Amino acid sequence: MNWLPLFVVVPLGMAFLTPILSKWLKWFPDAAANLATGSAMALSIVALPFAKATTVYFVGGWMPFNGVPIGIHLVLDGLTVLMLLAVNLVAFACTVYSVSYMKHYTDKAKFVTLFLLMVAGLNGVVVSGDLFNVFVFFEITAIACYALVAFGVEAEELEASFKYQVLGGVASSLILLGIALFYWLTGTLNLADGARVLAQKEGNPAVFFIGGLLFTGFGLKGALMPFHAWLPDAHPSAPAPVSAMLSGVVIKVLGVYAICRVFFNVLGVTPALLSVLLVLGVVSMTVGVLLALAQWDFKRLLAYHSISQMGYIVIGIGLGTPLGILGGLFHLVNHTVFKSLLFLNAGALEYATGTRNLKRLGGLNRKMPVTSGTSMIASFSIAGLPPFNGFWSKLVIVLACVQAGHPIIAGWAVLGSILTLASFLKVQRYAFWGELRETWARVREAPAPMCAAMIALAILCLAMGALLIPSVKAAVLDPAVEVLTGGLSYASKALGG
Amino acid sequence: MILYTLAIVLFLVGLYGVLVKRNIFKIIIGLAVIEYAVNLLFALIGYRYGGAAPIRTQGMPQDTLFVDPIPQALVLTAIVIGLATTALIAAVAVRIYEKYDTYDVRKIRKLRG
Amino acid sequence: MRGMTPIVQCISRLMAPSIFLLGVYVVLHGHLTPGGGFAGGVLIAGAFVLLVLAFGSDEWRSRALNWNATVFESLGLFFFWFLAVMGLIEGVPFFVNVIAKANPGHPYRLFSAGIIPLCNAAIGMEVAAGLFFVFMCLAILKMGEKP
Amino acid sequence: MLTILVPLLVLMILGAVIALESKDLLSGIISLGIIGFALTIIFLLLQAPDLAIVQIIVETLTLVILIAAILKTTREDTTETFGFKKILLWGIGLIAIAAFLLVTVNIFKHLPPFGSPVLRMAQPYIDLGLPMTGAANLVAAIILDFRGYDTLGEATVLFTAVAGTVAVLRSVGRKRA
Repeated sequence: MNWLPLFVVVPLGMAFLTPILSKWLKWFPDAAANLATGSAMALSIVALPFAKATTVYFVGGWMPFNGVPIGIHLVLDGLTVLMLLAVNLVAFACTVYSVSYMKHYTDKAKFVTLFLLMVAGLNGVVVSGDLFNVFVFFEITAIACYALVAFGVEAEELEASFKYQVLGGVASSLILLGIALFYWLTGTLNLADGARVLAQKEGNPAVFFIGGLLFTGFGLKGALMPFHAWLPDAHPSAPAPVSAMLSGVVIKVLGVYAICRVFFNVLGVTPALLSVLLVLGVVSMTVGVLLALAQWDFKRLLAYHSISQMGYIVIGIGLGTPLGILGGLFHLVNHTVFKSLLFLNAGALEYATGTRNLKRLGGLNRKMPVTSGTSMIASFSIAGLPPFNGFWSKLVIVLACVQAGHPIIAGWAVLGSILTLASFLKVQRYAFWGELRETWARVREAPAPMCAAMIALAILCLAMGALLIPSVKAAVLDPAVEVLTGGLSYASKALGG
Repeated sequence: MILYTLAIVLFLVGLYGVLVKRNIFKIIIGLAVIEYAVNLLFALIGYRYGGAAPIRTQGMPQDTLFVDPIPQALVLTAIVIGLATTALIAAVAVRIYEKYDTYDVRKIRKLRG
Repeated sequence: MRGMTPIVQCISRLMAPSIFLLGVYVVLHGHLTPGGGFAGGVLIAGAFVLLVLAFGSDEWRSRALNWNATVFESLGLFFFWFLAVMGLIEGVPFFVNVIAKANPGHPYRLFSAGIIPLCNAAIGMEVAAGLFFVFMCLAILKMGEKP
Repeated sequence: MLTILVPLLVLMILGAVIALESKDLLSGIISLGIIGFALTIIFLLLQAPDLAIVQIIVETLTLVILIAAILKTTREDTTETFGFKKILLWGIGLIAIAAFLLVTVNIFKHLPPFGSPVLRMAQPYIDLGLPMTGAANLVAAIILDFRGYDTLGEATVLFTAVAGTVAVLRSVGRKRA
């Protein structure tokens, strides 16, 4: 298990070298980016067999002293492995894609540096078992995102970045305040040890207060419905690979994953929390899709759909039943893949035509067959048509809703899915079908690296329904579900091992 | 108790600034105030009556009473993170001013929806 | 960027080296006295900022300074990263203080505590160069054409 | 202890209010300096010399950066107006602050009192910090040895912010096709 820190260390090292070496070696930024994310992806596949047990890595070799952890622990369990897979898969696709795509921007070396720092931050958040360490890596991710959103330095992008920074800054402060109170109450920062201490302090109102602060902070970072104001501006403004990371991964790691880890495994789940999650999920799902219907900017439309799909994930997790959590996590991974793919499609359209206004596009399926075909697959996935992956996860969520005694929510989720389909039929109709306009007569298909990234993700969209095959499910999804349903037993697992 | 309360008041004043002010630089000042307040609260948590600063010097008895060093280490990190975020947001604010010629967020509204 | 009056320049010429030295002292004694890489690094950056404010800097020189700052920043952080990874290369966990384990040194002396002073030095370099870089970028920024 | 800390905290709150309400952005930033330097003194009183050193230096540099930004742009705040709306906002703000305080004060009763922290994780550091790491400064021992990974992250945050600032300050972002 000596390789667990490599998830963070490899991207960081490459990021530190890029600013210097890129001065002489023009190929270095691309090579560094692909090498770092590629090896991180390989490592996360290597980590798959470790999903069933909880492995703890003691940074600095500081073993617990009299049973109290004194160093920082890295923890690898089912949920971690699932998130690592999702993060590094999309990150690798995005770096391959950005080899060509970022030629439209200046100063690729800085882009690569920031992108790798973002990936390192995400991996750091996922593998960490220490609350303050999580906060530090949150900040790395967030600051890299702020800068990447404004990477094009146009007026709109700067404005979106500013909005994002203000809300993100408030969120960070709330989280830090929560951590301060957590330390104040428990005297420890280790998540597992904290859970053990908190178990003796049941009913202390301070725990609810800490929970409220952390929930608000994570919710702001993850753009759950009442806190979503920054997302529809920030996600479309970034360069396409960054939008794909932001919508596909960042909001899930900083929002859903953090909430799951802290509430399910440390602070303890209460029925009140679950019903809050359910309500937020339903509201996000409905409002997101309704707002998306009215959009004509392709990436902005996708950003609203991110809010809506986050609603599905939160509904699944908020049900609290094993089936619901399974659906939520499955949909999380699926959404990571198809939403990233859609953003990459939007980027390819923008790369080829220079616009992402759907009204100005049209008939591009003959000119850009790869982009058109992959975006069709992704659209059907997000709308939940069989046999694509989105169908299976939505099916599980709907079944879980019925099973848990919420048939109205189940019906509502199906309705939301139909509206999503309508919205994406609009995209297909205006962007790819219909008459080819005179303006686009000389448009060409996107370069090979971009096509390769899109095709790989599209194949995943088709193949990921296979995650429900019992033997595959037992290896990948079930360990992650067990981490959440196991609740506070996380403490004994992460300290006993 | 009163110290913690005052630190929270400082936090809320900063939050008020972020939520209510319409000038970009005032919002940045509000964020800075929030950071100060959280750092202050964190440092207050680590204080111990009669404790010495957590630095050993030669000849100090082993059982000297020290204040809690962990919050200090964490606040140190938080201060540097605060500096980093402030520098980045100030740079973005300057660029926004360059593009729009104003700090008034009501006039900076290209993005709607 | 223009410089300031000769009085300011004269004082800064006297002050900057002492601030720089104080910064180096704070960095190197971080494991014994209050301070450390961050505080000392910001002090060193302050010394350079003072010089630039007093004497000004033309565009050509600013560009050279910025390149140097990038190199120092990245190298400093890379060195810190290397100190952290050194444990992995030796087969012990990440971030183990390998030097202190092999050769503990005498407490309260400058050469003690293994990698801690080295980490402080690396951080000091990174922080000094990075913050100076940020300042320079803000200072030499030319406000462009307004819409 | 309390007799010094409470006036300093009140001074900080006043400084914050002035910084947020002044019509001149430069004086707003200088009032922000009041808070930062008062915080330095508080850190010293709380037996945290490390924090005091970092805070005073970081504060100075923050002010330099913010003032450089202000001098590049404008120091006038055109959004400040005085009138009924302002009084209304202040009223709502004060009520919200009072309500939130009522909650937090109740919460604080359930947390350890001032001056006696829970030394669960910290006691081993205090007892064994010097023999285990060799650093006499326990804070240095924590940030660079026990929790060195955090500090790597922290240095990376600074690196990220510098890279981001430089990226944002580029004059041209997109290549014109």
